Amino acid sequence: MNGSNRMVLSFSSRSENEAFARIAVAAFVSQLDPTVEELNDLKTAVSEAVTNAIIHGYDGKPDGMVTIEARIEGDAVSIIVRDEGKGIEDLELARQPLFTSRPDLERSGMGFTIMENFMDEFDVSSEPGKGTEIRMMKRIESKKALYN
Amino acid sequence: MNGSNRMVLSFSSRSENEAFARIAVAAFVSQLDPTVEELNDLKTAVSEAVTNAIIHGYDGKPDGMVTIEARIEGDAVSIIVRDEGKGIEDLELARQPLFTSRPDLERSGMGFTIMENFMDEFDVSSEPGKGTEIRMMKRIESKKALYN
Amino acid sequence: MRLHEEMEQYRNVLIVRLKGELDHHTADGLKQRLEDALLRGRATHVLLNLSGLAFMDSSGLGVILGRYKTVTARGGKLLVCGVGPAVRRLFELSGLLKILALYENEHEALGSLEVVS
Amino acid sequence: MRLHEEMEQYRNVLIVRLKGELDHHTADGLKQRLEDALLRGRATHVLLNLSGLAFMDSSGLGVILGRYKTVTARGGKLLVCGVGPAVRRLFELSGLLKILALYENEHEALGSLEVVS
Ligand SMILES: Nc1ncnc2c1ncn2[C@@H]1O[C@H](COP(=O)(O)OP(=O)(O)O)[C@@H](O)[C@H]1O
Ligand SMILES: Nc1ncnc2c1ncn2[C@@H]1O[C@H](COP(=O)(O)OP(=O)(O)O)[C@@H](O)[C@H]1O
Repeated sequence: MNGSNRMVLSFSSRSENEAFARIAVAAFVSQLDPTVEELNDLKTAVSEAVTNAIIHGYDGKPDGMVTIEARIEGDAVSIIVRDEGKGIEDLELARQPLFTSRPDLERSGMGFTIMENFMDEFDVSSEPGKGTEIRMMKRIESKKALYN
Repeated sequence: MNGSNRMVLSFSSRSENEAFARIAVAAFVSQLDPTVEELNDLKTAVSEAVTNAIIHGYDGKPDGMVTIEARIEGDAVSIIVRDEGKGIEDLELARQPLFTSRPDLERSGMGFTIMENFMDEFDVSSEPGKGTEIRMMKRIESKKALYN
Repeated sequence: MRLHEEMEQYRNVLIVRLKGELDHHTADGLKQRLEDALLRGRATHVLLNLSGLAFMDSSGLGVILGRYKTVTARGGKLLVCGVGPAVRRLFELSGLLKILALYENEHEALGSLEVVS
Repeated sequence: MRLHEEMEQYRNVLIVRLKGELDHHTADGLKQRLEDALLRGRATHVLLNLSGLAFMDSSGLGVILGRYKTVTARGGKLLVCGVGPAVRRLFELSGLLKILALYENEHEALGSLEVVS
């Protein structure tokens, strides 16, 4: 593969799109021939970021748009998940393990911790009233020759 | 489901993304619980449109972007496939069954005919030098209650 | 793939076998169905069999922790079996591993209760 | 899922069993491998078994028509078996149904050749 392979996916902030987002990212990354574990890590991190955009960014309202950008360069997958939702006031607090602003929804407060642990690089930026952007990167070790 | 569910997907004009595009559209539409045949019709039509954008629109160059827009409204799936490639000079000729400008690539000239036959609505618009847009719609008959 | 569950009452234990994907979209329905079953039935303990889960994220941690609270508040135990490596890692990260009673399979989990009660 | 094929020479017939998805991305490689096998081997006829195909679009029609031309130009026959309803519809739409020799399975296809040659 010469050059990079890129995709941008935007979809309505509906919970039924969480599974769709995972499948789409997994299908895009499958060209690197990741292991089952690597694929599961990626799907979990994407699921956390997309769920956060839907629940927290858009407060469960279905008319927002969530955007995923993915890029494959060599053996590295970069993923950005972005919303134009309400943003995060205190990023340091939000990133604490077990912190959640929505215990009423039985959130575990583990989303950011999981993204950080399951990916090789992780960063959040957010502007209250404007939205939130998650940037993550993971190296896929098991790059084998493609069949075709 | 109240209101419509929407997605927009753009990706590099690389042939390895043809399968990715089919999987993404199938995963998005799966919430309508289509039959295997309906899903196959959709995947085939999307595959034809995306392949055309890659081969003809961008002449096989991998640095263009192909965009798919899909919307679910009730039991109808609308799909737009768009490229900013070289466009089509003679649309009437291009839509003839068995017409292909690339017999050297063993193209069958059946892409447009298949899209027209496999979908309920189909339309092409194109501007030479600007790009091509395919608009298609299909009703999914087998809409059953969602599990969750 | 969505989430399905199979529930079975065995003595005073509600056995719940999950199949499919447990995420935010499917977690809400599961929570409701579990709470309903606990209210209606006469189960003291709950045994969650996760061996059929193809995917789980932190929304699953939330549902499990929530049921842990309901069940222990009523004097029962929440037992979990069929935990694969991916879910185990989520339990570890979140500290749930320390409070949950994990077993290999349903047989071992049910056996542990017979000794206790 | 990508495309794989299994090739087997049976008398003067090259049997090709396709598995996976036949689209533009996988068609180019298949074309090369089939042409190579035809050049190297001593097969007169080609039997394509499509029963393992999970997906095919018009790029598949192109490869099949191309091989039909190569094989008939050399005086051989192109036989096809294991055609599901989806692929059959593509053959119908394109007119390939009229020129291809379709059979239920490999046995019937090979049997038809024994009568002829
Ligand atoms: N996209 C977002 N938009 C607004 N707030 C967010 C977003 N993502 C996370 N947050 C805030 O950060 C907190 C911690 O997030 P996380 O670790 O994923 O836990 P949880 O989702 O379980 O609450 C959330 O409770 C929420 O207040
Ligand atoms: N996206 C596109 N951009 C430019 N030309 C196109 C595009 N799609 C189709 N065409 C033109 O229309 C012709 C017919 O297309 P189609 O019926 O799909 O057959 P095939 O792809 O097998 O050539 C193509 O050969 C090409 O000349």
